[in-house]
Amino acid sequence: MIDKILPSVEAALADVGDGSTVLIGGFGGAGVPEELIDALIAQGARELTIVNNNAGNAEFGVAALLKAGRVRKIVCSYPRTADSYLFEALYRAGKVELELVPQGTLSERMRAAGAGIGAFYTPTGYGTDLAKGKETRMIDGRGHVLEHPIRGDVALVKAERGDRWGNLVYRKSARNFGPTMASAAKCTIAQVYEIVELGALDPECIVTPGIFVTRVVKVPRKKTTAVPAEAAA
Amino acid sequence: MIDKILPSVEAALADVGDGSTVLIGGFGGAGVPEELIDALIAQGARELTIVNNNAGNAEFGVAALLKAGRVRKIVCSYPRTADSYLFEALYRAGKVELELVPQGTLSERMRAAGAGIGAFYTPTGYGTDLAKGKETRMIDGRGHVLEHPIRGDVALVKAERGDRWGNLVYRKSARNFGPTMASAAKCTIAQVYEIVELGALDPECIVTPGIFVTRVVKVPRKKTTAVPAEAAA
Amino acid sequence: MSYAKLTREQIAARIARDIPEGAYVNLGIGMPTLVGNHLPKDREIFLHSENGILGMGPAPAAGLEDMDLINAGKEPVTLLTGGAYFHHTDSFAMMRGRHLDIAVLGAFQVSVSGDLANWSTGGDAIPAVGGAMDLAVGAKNVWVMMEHLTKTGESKIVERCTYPLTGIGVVKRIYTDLAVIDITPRGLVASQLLPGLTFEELHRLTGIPVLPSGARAAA
Amino acid sequence: MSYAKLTREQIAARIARDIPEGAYVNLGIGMPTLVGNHLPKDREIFLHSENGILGMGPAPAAGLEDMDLINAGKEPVTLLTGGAYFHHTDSFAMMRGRHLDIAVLGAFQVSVSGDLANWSTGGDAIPAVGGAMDLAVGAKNVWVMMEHLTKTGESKIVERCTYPLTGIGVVKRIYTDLAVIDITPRGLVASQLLPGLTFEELHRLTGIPVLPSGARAAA
Repeated sequence: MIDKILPSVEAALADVGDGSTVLIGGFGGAGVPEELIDALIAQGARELTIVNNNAGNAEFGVAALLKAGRVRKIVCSYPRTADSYLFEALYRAGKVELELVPQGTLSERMRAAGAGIGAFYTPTGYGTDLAKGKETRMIDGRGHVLEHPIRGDVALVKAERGDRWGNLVYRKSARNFGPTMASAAKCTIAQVYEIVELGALDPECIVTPGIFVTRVVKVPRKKTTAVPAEAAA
Repeated sequence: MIDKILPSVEAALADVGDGSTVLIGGFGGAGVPEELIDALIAQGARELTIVNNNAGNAEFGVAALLKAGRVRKIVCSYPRTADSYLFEALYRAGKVELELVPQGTLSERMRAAGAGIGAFYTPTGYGTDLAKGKETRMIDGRGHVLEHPIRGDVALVKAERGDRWGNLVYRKSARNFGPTMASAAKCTIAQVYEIVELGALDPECIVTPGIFVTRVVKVPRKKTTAVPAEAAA
Repeated sequence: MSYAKLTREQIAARIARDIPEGAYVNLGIGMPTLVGNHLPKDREIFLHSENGILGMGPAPAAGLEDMDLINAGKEPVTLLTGGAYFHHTDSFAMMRGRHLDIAVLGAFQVSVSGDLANWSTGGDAIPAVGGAMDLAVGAKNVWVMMEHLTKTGESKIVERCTYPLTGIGVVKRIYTDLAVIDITPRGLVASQLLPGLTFEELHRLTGIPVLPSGARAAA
Repeated sequence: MSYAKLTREQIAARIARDIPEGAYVNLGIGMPTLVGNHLPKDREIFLHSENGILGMGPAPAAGLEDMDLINAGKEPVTLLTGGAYFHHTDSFAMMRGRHLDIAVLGAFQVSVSGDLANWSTGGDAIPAVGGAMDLAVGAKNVWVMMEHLTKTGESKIVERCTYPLTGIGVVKRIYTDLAVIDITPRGLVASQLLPGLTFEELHRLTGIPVLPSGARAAA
């Protein structure tokens, strides 16, 4: 019998190695796998490359990883928020590297990793500073930039419900990067609020089929923390 | 008030022009928009390029379009089935052009059209006859073929249920090419068995959001015709 | 002659009036999100949010916020009856794939040829782009909403952007606190000037020739 | 010495025995679909079908066929409890993206270096490829199921494929009616030879050196 459910976030993250690339879901306060991030901090892996839409707010989540000195590089679209002071200080001190990627390209590069696409041409960013040094090509009279996959060693995603085969469904806009990141990593770990019996998820409505999920761990439900509206983008 | 529902398949197809590229959903007997195809034949548009997984079985569907002499070119992955004699005769007589595309590349090229990707590198087909004349590139030591989008002027898809905003859900493996084709055409026409009130489709489970759908038309429910098992692939 | 500049809400109301029924629209983040408050109640307009929402509704009543349902600016929103959720990659496919009719974006500068600079003022600030570049190249019509002049009185409509670009030749129309300006092959074309504001004055403030709407190009 | 070649069902049973619990597997079309009938009941194995099914179950009872639920060969199937549906592009993303552990495919020819020819015999036939090329490059392990010899007695395992290729260097293992043959850097390695079939005879029939499993390469 296949059972991907692990008893704790600690058990789920036990084998994350130094130097790993970790894809972390979430956009604003929605879909952030907070318990998995906390467990990653406790677990101790160092020299991580973190792929996330942002670079951490205040002192929790990705910011706490930064504060703990575990992050070598951040790949994200929007590192500057009202309370991204931890990232800003480390970046200015040259202690963390930044790869800035347009948000859609960030998501599409992970999708390419999951879908076995070697590289793709996108019009996004053509002629801008973010395309500097990248190969370009005119296609149908329009400038395009060549972009390559972003693969994760580990993906940490937050879903609403999961089953022992790893099937997942999400809740509202908390879905965001989860399904794509799940497809793009060697080891995908999902935290869920509910573990349900096989068959309880409608096969027409499963968003992430279990093939993309390595481990599922249940965390206690809590009210999602609001991020200040000024922490925009 | 936005109402994408049209009263008949005839009304839905009235403006299909000669020389159009028409994406037609379906795989085997599942997801074939039979009523829309029949209406396209009645409508009379000529010199069509048809994009479909197959090239028609027996004398219905795409085969009937072929028989009526409306097809200039077929783009598909599997034109040879047990009863694809109409296509075979026309192809051998030089009366219809064939572009053979690996099935995943066929789907991905339409996805690229819908997603605004200018071109992509895929390992599929590298080193084979189907990559002849195509640009190739080694990426991470692996051969890749450069593939370009397939855009439709019109897409004909079969869904199970739809609403007046064009939101669609499908049934089981009848989903197949529908969602991708819907995203890849200028005008997407969906036939459904049921039209439901706005809000009746669960927003977590809508497969094709209305933004990809131009027109919805209800057709009478009928038992899906079985295709002989020998008509494989 | 004197004139009162439009408030942000007034600019937003102008933009809202110009959005036709059935349009698929993204309102970016910041100032353009005000447009949502002014959409005519008798038109069905589909708001898209980059984080996976189509058919986004207004802010919820106080106490009914759901932090799993937020907009691109991370503020709580609602879903209209008939709306749908999807994942980020599908959401940006909608954007990049030219399925949105209109994107309304803020800007630091817009050039006469429609170049957009709205993501970085260069210099020492931490760079951050979000979905700006995807919207800039993706929407069928990119409209900019901004004040006409900087705080120090310089025109934000320029011959050539000096700030880092977001996209090249992408902007079709600019709504400012002074006028509505279309970017056309024959140059800037202005309409809806504030009462009391002359074309001459608008030209002077902009520093670039501005044609009246409906005027013909010189032979 | 005499030996009875394995039937197709016997080959299928061998393959089924080698599929570990938890594997994600695609059985292609035609002969390899027989493997599905032999999967051990005490192992959970996930069958994928290119047309958007994961967790595919066996054929339905007569009279319960649902033509909206078919496999890649267009035959009616069922869905296991816990299975899922998705669209074609997502399905082929699973294939191309190396998420399948095993694909079992038929073949006209396989070369010593793992080249696969299974989609066209060339000549005058209408060409048709389906999902063969996607599976060939996508699955982590491509296993071929075929008769060892053609009807005219020629080996289908060859130095170089003469039929059009499906993929280059993709096949890891071949299950034939005579033996199981692994494609390794040191050449073909055979095991599970039919009782009564010697390595010498297998070598003679194949026309290419075949090493016994566990044998060492010459210095």
